[in-house]
Amino acid sequence: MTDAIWLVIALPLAGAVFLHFFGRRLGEPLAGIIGTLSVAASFAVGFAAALPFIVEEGAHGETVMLWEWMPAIGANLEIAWDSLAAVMTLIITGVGTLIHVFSIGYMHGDERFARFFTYLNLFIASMLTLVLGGNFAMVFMGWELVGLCSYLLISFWYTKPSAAAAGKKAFIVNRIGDFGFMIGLMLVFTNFGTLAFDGVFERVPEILDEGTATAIGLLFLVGAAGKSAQIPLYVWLPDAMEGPTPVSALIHAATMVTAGVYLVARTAPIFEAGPNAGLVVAIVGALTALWAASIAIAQSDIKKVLAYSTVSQLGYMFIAVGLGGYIAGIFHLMTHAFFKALLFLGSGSVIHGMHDEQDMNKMGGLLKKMPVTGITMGVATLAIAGIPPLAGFWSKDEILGVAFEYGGVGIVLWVIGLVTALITAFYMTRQWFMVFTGEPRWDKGVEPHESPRSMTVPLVVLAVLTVGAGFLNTPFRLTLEHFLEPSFELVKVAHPPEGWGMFALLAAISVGAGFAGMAMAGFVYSRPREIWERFQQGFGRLWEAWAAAYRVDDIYGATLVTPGRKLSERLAFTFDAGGIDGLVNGVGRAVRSVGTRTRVLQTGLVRNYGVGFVAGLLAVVIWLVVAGGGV
Amino acid sequence: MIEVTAGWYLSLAAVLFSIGLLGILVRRNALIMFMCVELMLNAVNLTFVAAGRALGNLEGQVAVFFVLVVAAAEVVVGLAIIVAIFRRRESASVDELASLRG
Amino acid sequence: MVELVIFVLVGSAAIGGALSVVFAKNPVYAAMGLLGTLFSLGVFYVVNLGHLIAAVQVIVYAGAVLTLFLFVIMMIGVDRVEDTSEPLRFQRQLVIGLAAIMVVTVGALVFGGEFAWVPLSVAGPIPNGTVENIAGIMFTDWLLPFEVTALLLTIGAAGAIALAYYAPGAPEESE
Amino acid sequence: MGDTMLTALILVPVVAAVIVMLLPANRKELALPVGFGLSFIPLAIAGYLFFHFETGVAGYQYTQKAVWYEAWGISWNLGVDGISLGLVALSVILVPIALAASTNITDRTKEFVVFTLLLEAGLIGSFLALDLFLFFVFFEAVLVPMYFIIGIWGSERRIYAALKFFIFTAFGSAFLLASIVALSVLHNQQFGAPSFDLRDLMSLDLSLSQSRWLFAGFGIAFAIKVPVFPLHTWLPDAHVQAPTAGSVLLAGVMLKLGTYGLLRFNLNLFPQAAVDAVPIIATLAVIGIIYGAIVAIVQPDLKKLVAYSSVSHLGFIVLGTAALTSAGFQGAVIQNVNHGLTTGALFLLVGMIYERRHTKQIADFGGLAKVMPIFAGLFLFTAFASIGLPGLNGFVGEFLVLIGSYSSIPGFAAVAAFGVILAAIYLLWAYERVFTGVPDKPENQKLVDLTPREIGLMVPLVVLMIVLGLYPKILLDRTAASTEALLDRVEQATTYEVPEPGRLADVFAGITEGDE
Repeated sequence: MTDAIWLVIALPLAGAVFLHFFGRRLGEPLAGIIGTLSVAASFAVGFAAALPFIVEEGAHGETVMLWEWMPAIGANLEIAWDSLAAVMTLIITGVGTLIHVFSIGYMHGDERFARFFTYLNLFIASMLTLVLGGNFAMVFMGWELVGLCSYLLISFWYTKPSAAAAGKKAFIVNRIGDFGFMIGLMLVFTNFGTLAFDGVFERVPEILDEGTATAIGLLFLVGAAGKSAQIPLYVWLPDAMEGPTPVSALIHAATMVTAGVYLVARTAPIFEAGPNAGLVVAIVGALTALWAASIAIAQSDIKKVLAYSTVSQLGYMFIAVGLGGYIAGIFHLMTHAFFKALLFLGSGSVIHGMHDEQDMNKMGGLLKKMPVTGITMGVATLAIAGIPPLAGFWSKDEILGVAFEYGGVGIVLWVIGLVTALITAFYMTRQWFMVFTGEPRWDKGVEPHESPRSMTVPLVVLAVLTVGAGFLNTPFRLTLEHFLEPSFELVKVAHPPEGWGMFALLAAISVGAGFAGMAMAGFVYSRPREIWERFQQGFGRLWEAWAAAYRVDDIYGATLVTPGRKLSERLAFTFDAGGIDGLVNGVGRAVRSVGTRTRVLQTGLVRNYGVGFVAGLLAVVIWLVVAGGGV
Repeated sequence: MIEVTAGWYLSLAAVLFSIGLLGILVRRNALIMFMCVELMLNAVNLTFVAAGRALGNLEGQVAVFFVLVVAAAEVVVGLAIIVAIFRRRESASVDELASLRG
Repeated sequence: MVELVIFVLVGSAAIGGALSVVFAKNPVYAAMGLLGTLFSLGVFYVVNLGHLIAAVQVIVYAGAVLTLFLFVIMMIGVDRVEDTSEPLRFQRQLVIGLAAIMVVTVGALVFGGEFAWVPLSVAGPIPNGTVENIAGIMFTDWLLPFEVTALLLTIGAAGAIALAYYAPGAPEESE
Repeated sequence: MGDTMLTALILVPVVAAVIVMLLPANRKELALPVGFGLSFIPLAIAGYLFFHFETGVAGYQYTQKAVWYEAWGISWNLGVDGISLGLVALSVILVPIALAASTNITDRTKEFVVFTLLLEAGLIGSFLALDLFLFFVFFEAVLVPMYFIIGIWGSERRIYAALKFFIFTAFGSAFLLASIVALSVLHNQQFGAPSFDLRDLMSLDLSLSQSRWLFAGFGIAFAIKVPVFPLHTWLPDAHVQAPTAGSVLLAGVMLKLGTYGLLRFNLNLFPQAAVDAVPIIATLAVIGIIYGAIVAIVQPDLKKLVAYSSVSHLGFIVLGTAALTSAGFQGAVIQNVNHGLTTGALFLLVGMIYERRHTKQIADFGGLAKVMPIFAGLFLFTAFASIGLPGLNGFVGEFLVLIGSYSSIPGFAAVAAFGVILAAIYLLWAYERVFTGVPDKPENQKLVDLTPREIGLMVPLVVLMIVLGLYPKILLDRTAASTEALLDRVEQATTYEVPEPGRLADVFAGITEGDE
């Protein structure tokens, strides 16, 4: 099955190409069904190809070469199929299939229905290119292509200026990260002479000194921070919520944004050689987790809450992979994919049912109207809050355990993680209560209704996964760990502290934090609106700062965008047009003015010229006679 | 006994040439200027013949032959131009032909 | 001795003719002066054994070229006596200055003995420019230039016709 | 057959031009179709050449040499290798497209077609000439048709633009000619006979100062053509004023004369001077990359924006040339072709919208994606190819250049990589302003989408962008041997050593060989 692994990418790509040319003719819902089937088929192929890793513990991956691309730098189109790639593939295609199904219902009636599935399929193909690439160039290709799809999908409703601007912002901010990634790649090539994974990772210890490895790691971090929305490049993700909600679920929660985590895990040997880079990754992750969580507290847009929550959860994963807990990071990546996709799809269902209303202040009491959505979202809220035995508990706990075990700075990170867990539990519970309980605060004419079957079924499936996925990797049975181990045999993977006692203690603390957050939110937001509004006002300016996301966008605008544009204008209109071109035209003018002065000599009269001619002639003759020593 | 050397002929040619040259500068009539040019050409021919004799070969005379032919061609075209200009300007004065004034 | 006499007499005639070309008010006189000079040179050619070119000089210049000149003079009008005033500023002064320098220069060359280095007939027998001798060289070593001058003459004739052909209604200027 | 192929490739467009010229004057509507049809003959010849080109061979192929003027050692000396092959292919592909894009030219159509075909002959000749004198003749011959194409069929300020273009280039040519003649004279001194043959001149023994001065002479001419900052100001003017076909050929092929000349002549003839000049060239290239991109951001005119983006993109090619590494050279060569395709396509697209709206000002548009979805899609596709999206052609060249130059000139490469961000900014911002939002201007609401002809123009370019993006092997296989040979030449003639992998370039880490 490994030989046919290219099908995993080819199927969704073929779906995209097919839908691009024939989608409009197929119409609704056939285009959506074809798009879904191509991803589902890709999932099936991926699953079949992953079987060897499941059956035979410790099975090694292999690299399948497709064709030469840029042989001069060791970059060919090749697929590295190992257990890490398999996990990612299954997450992407699995969650992708569910979201495709959901989209058939959600995008119902959109005039560009087929185009939406074209882009979604293209995205799946790109994301798979990213995780399956057998060399850095191919990963970079996937990296950029998912950026493109993200751009296309965020600005899918391009007639809305804010959507178009958000798409552009996402792409450009990502590009800033890519700049770092690219320089990292240059360093890799300069040191190894190739970009192929095969030629790099095994030779890391013999070739890289610690300084270079740290440099490469930090540059990769820049790239990862762009793609995974970490400080300081996270600003694009909240804006990306302008896209249709399934896009937010698929790209901006479950898959694309985790590419940074995947990158760090994939390049683990380099981070191992430069551990300080890893530590920086973890610190960035922790700061982002706390920072974004605090912003999420005060958001009133249902999707913005989830967006900042995603940023925060990605920070968690960064903590894990930064400290060497690659498997913990990937584990959280997986569980997060399930429950965050569920949350986004649930919010999509709410928005759909509320006629495109996104303001939570105008919701309330929806549980009765939308029971499936409400219950499944409730499950996801519990999961993200880290309540056992749901998936979020196991993965989050493992990350906190890794941080605790690291010691030193790790303890600080662990505390930050705990605080974040508490805040997360708070704002997620707040969201659930604001949306689903209390008095209805709907606008006039809005009649909430439960979404169609095509939307609720994926919710239920995801809810089941949210409940069950955690058991893939519990301290009792480390299935995922053993599955992934062959992919990380070059490095030493960090683990939570050994022993049941420590496990129980740490789990108790984190669960306590989760419960505390939920209790606080539940206490406030289960009561009438006036009470929680007074509660919010109690925070004063702090709440305003959170609600305004610390005005980071304005700060970037004032310090980077506006001066940048000024510089550009200065260069274009003053320096280039006036300076350089002015210099050129100045030379032209100088020549012309010399000409104007000397033109009086040109009388146009033959005899005047003749005088000059004869004078010259005589001068030559005299010179010949005098200096030439005779004729 | 004064012998006539090639230098004599060359001197004569120089004088004729100079006269032609000055004529071009002082006369305004295109026809006369043309005649002055012919004068200069002939002065040169004389030097060819004299030099050819002094050097003892015929090439000088052959050169004269070619100069004659070219001069003839030049006169033909030049006179045609003068006639054409005269038709348009009713004058043969070169001073009126100043279109090239800068 | 004979040559000296011829040189003085004919040379004076040549210079006189040349001066009359420059100073004659009537173009016809100028043409006549030119004719005198041309004939004088023809004599010098004979003295220097250029028989063929002497003949050609008389036939082509006196016969063809001067006739053409006279023809054009007649066409333009003999009666137009040229205005001898000089309209160009400084022109006459400049020319006089140049003429003075020229006189000095030529004088220095002539009387300074600069031309004396070339004695006549030192290089053996004086080449005899008979038709036979000239043709011998002309149609062997100089064949290509000869043919090219033929082409030049043809082009010149065609050009003259093109220039002189004047169609009254034709557009005078085109792009 | 083999050895006259290249001559045929040059002469066929000339003959085609004569045929078009001889068409009856009252049937001027025939000129464009006939010229278009005839321009397929060079395409076919070049196609045969391309696919029968022997890969893995470094030397010139299909060579032909006939004495032209023996006393001066000038000959009709043609040959093609991996460096020129792609450019020849690019020329023959873009000319039919440029002609087919010119249906809006109704005034003096015949002359336009004739000039375009002559331009093609000149361009191909420049790329094929192995005799420096012959190269110069073609290099100059190209100016004339382009001068007229801009000057006659351009927009309002066409005369200014054409003159500026001409004077700039002619200024550089003066240095080029002087240097070429100097080389020939030196050859005469050293070998007793003048020669203009590139391969003869490569064996000259030049003193350092000689080679530096001559390098500068060649360099100025090519730098103006590229154009390298700060000699670039003719380019935006020329592009903005030129008709679509002119812009396509100017940006697509003509600018490549500069980058091609640097690779072919400056490196081969003056390796030591080239190695010494790397910091200067790389600095100018990087300034060009960043500066061109920054200036492009705020351009109000779509065509000017694309023109400045050319300044930026060509900076990458120059940087790859200055890198003096295998990947850098390959990147430069392939980027030559890529830039021709993408920028050519962008100019075509701008031309299409200009035909409809008679304006190129970005502010006059808005929301076009709604009324012209196909156009918007093609524009976005091309923009992403130009931005350097992996999977499309622009990436391959840019990436090879950046990766390749980092090992020898890391600082420059790192700064140049910043240009990649700027490219996204200026193109996507322009796209946002032109295409997204609601079409609120009444003139824009009535626009019609692309016609089948216009789509047909874009199809070959789009296909090539994808093919070269995913399967650049088709080109890289053919260039690899030639670029390796060029690198060997530089290495053997100088003290320069291509940096080995694993040993960082000296500038960056200060690691010397002794440490290993």
